[in-house]
Amino acid sequence: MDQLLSQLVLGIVSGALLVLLALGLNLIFGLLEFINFSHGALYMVGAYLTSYLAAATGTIWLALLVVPIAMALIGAALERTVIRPMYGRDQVDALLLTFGLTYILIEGVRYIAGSGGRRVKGPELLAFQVDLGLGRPVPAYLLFVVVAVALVVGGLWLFLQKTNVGLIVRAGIRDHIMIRALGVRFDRYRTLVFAIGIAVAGVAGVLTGPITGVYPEMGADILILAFVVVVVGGMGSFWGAVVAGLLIGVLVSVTTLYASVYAGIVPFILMILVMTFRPRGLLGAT
Amino acid sequence: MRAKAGLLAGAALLLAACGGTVAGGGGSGGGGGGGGGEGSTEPLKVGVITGITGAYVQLGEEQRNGAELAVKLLEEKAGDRPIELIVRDDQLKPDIALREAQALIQEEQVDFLTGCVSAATTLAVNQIASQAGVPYLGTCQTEQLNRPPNFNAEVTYHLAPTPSQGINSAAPFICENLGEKVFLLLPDYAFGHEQEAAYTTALPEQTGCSIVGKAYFPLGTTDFNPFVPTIEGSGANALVYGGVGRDQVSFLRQADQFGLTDRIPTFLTIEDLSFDQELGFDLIDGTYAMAAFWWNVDDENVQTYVEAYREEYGTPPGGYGVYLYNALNLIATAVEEGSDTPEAFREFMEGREVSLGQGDMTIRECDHQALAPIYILEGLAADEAESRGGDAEFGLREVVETVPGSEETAPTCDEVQEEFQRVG
Amino acid sequence: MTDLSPAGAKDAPVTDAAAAVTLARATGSAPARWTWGQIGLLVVLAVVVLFTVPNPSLAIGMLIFGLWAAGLNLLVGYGGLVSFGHALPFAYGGYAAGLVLKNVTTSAWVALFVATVSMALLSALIGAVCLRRTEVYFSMLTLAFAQLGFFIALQWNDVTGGDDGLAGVPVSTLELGFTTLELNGLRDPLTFFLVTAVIVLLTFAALILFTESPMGRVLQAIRESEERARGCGYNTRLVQLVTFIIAGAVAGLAGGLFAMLNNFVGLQPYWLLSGVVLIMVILGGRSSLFGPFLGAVLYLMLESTLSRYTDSWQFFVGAIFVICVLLFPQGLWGLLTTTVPHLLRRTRGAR
Amino acid sequence: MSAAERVAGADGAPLLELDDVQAYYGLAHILQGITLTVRAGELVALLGRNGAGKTTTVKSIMGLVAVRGGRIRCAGRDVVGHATENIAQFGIGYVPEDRRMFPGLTVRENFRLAALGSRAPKGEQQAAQRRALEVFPLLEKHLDRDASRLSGGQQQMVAVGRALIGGTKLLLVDEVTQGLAPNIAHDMGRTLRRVADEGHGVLLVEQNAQMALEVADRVYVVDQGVIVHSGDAEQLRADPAWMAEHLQL
Repeated sequence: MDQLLSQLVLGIVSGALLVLLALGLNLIFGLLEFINFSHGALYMVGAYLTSYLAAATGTIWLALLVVPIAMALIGAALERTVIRPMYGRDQVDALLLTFGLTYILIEGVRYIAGSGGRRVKGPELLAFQVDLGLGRPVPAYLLFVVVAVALVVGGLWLFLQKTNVGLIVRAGIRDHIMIRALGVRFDRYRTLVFAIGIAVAGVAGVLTGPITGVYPEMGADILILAFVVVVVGGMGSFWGAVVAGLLIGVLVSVTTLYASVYAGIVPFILMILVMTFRPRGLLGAT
Repeated sequence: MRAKAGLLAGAALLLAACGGTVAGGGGSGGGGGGGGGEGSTEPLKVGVITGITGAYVQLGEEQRNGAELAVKLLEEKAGDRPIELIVRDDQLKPDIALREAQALIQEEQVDFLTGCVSAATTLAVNQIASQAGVPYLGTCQTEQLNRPPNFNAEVTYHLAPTPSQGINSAAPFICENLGEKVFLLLPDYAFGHEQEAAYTTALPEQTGCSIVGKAYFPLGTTDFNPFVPTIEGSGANALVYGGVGRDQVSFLRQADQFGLTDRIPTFLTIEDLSFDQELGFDLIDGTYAMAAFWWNVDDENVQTYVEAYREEYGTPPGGYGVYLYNALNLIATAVEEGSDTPEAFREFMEGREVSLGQGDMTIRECDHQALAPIYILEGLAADEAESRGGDAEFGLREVVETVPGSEETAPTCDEVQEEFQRVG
Repeated sequence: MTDLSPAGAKDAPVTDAAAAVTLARATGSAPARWTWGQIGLLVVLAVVVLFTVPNPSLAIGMLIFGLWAAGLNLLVGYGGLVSFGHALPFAYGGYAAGLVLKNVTTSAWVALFVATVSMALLSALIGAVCLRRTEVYFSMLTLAFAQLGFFIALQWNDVTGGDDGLAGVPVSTLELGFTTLELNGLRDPLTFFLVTAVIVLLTFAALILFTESPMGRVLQAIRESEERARGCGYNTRLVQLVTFIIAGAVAGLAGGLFAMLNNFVGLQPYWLLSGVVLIMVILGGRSSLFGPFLGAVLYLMLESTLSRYTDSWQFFVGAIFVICVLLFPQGLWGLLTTTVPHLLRRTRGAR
Repeated sequence: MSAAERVAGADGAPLLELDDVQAYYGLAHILQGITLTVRAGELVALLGRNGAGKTTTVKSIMGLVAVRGGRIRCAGRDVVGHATENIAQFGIGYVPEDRRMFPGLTVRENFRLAALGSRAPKGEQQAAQRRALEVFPLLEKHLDRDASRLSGGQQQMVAVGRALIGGTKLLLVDEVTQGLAPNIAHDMGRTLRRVADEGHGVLLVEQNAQMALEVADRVYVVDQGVIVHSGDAEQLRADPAWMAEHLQL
């Protein structure tokens, strides 16, 4: 029982990082209407920026502030240059484009930083363990990750719910033609949303560094999982992505305990089941 | 529009420039090996296929370095024949490895093939080599290459140790020095399954030693946190970790956050300097590993290689380049001695005892397996590195035990024969 | 998500599916007269590949990958169904053919027949599940099945060889009545190439026949507007399922050929492989069946050529993708169909 | 300044002029020459069979369909080639045929969006929202409900109210009575009449010819993408033979 509980906690940690990636993907898909295959690579770029900043300053605190901003700028620049021409074209074109971007980013980073990974030291402040009463202590940094993700998720939600920009974004996800017909200059919100999505991926990159280190291919596997989270939670559903991310994190974690071999395939089986019985996802709008 | 037309024409030209051989009959499969006989000055072509992109890039790059270094030290000559090295990227994908092996044989007419960092690609290359009759010197740790149905005595050689060879050498150390209740955490692919088979045989053979639990992690796992409770809950007092590369870095980092490696001594089936460097002293400190090569080993021939490598590339070599260094040296020596046909090369190799980059090594006759020493390494803290005879930057580990390569640690030739007969 | 900008269902006076196809053609796809000409183009391409590509197995691979991609384009370009899991039928075909050759008979006919037909049956099952959803959901379901297939291939060691791959597939033989050919891609690449070319051409012709058949036309109408096609009384789900089966069978056939070429079936991440074949389709152009062949040839050439000169070859591949998609929205095929007629006109004008 | 003066163009020129507009879907030539005008304070009905080109006409004004020939002028400005959002800011309010309510957004949020789209200063935004509520006082008590879950009639009110917010001079109303009970449809018709009387120009696309004729000043009939008839609504109401011929009543 102890073991199951610790496994749940650890599942939430892995799930939390998935949630960040899935939320960005989801927002971008909602407003820009294509699947951003370069999301994982941009997350990797964020993690690399972190590794350099952390090496220079000795801590990731500054990176937590700077990297999301830098990533937002990179995102905005990409949207303005190469992604904008994809609007109104087949989704498949955007797929090829973002696939190409992924190659460029991964190889570019590899060229600059080398093939080997880089270390990111976790903050000294959190280099201790917390006893949650589960029998085994949990590293404080992992709990910090959960809290940080919760803050980002909460902040994003408030932004979407309470601000004018958030209102426009929510409406644009539902119907971007009507929102134009109301006179809203939709293009600039697309730029903004892409920037926000990439910034959130950047946050995930910052937080991941001290857990796994950073390396050029780090975005590839987690990206596929993040897609699964988006679909299982429901395309366009904010809380769907959150719930599905945590669910998949926990599910993988618990499967690891009982049948580790199946841990990799469980998310996909879950997705097939959800698609069969709840086609719009767990919390997707009908 | 003109630009588009130009592009089209350019593409056509590019195609034409390549010069085809399907129709031209250039592909005289099996053409390799023939060379020119004694006294020939035709270039000796050696094809290296390794993963220069993909998950184990560092290992692939190191292999290329090892091969290039060997050629340089040989002054690009094997006897009178200039050595021409042709390196190809297999992306760690077997079908690419196949294609590149075919290309090397058909287009480049190579005399020898070598290189590999993953078992799947080595088998693919071996198959092409086998069909074409070109000698292939495998350089990655797998049990499969020189076993049926893959082993072809005419062409197949294995210069890296098999996992069971290393594990048999390390088992006594694990049980005596680390703990008697062992947990196995292994990758869920062939390399991991081979390790499991070897550990489940070798560990219980030690008195008092047992395996109290095992878990497999899927390919590409970077989140090891969920495994920690399982390991701790098993009551193990020693942990064997079988992953390599990226997995290993992630695992040790996360295990360290939990303090797992402090509480349970951890033994790594495979280490490599490139990953060690990324881990750094603090994560390596207190872990153990085994290796077929360690740069700090006190052996004249090893140090010749290490010094040349450091001079050329600025860092000491990791564990994977040495196989290529050895392979090129063996090939060059054989050719120099006139053993440049596959048959003569086989005769040259079987039972050969040499001392190269790994120190003393024997290529035994029955399965063409190289038998070289296995080292047990202890991870050091930064302040220990120099004081224990290492190097402030690269002295991440120290040899605490050397198990010489011998017939006993690998499956014996009798066992191998049995297996060959069983399969037919 | 809500896209009402194309043909609003109410106002467009389009009354039947065939008209929708004419409409689709007009919106930037290939002119009709290229339809059968594509076979001629494929013959030309095969000859060019035969005489120019230096590596025989690469040349043969181009034909095989081209066929695989052309089959996928039936789904993507003609049906508007973007599969993220098309590596599955290819790999399955490889395993099926490999196992037959290894354990049953070395007859290429039998191996390819088993690979194609059993994959068609399997596709019927997978398609029945995946096609219950559309758009991204369809894509993700195909991805899930591919991952499932990968998992099974990895775990079912005894049969598939796990991640070591299925090794030791014997050289196959092709009985032709008057003679029996040995299909050894390494020793006799020319025979293998010619046999592959014939099989690929025949299959390609069959694919064109399908796209020109009433069912193929309905398929394209469904892409334009499923609602309208259904309104016209077509069983849209059935048409899509048949297409899914055909695409699967073609991939199975290609996979079988690939296994025969390599005498080996390797395991590699399916989602990556699925991405590669999808890229071949997009690069080549979705509006024809020949386009994907161009895409396959270009992709494989880039991969094998660039990787010899630089370790960062994937960087340049990525850059080429980005440039292609920005400059040539219709893919290489679009480039061809706009450039060639233009050039012809100009030469004629010059005279 | 009267309400009518406030919205109308200063020189009394037509608010909306379509001159020989041609539009296509792919190859299908949907609009083959539409010519019509709408003045301030005028309610003009565009009638026609299903598939005649009514909705396409409205969409081409809004820039949602590519116009390949002819001219569209709004308050003296050429709108062809402008992006939809710019056209909206010229003072055109658009009520699309299926209401398009943004699922999950409240009535208040729908109004707020419209105000944001107009880019008016904050104070004026508030006033504009109040005016929408003056037109449809019923919506007051539904302000915080999900607009997409209101009844059809209420959704239409939101759609029209939303289109009126933010300096709107011209209202394009597409199939507003579709799916509504007859009495609610007539209420909506009367409301639109009132909106026109206040000085807005209204272009009403309708299948419900009876309702349209009751409230409209003038009528255009479109068939196969061409205006086949136009005339004064009052005269046509008195001409049952015409109604039978053109509207299949």
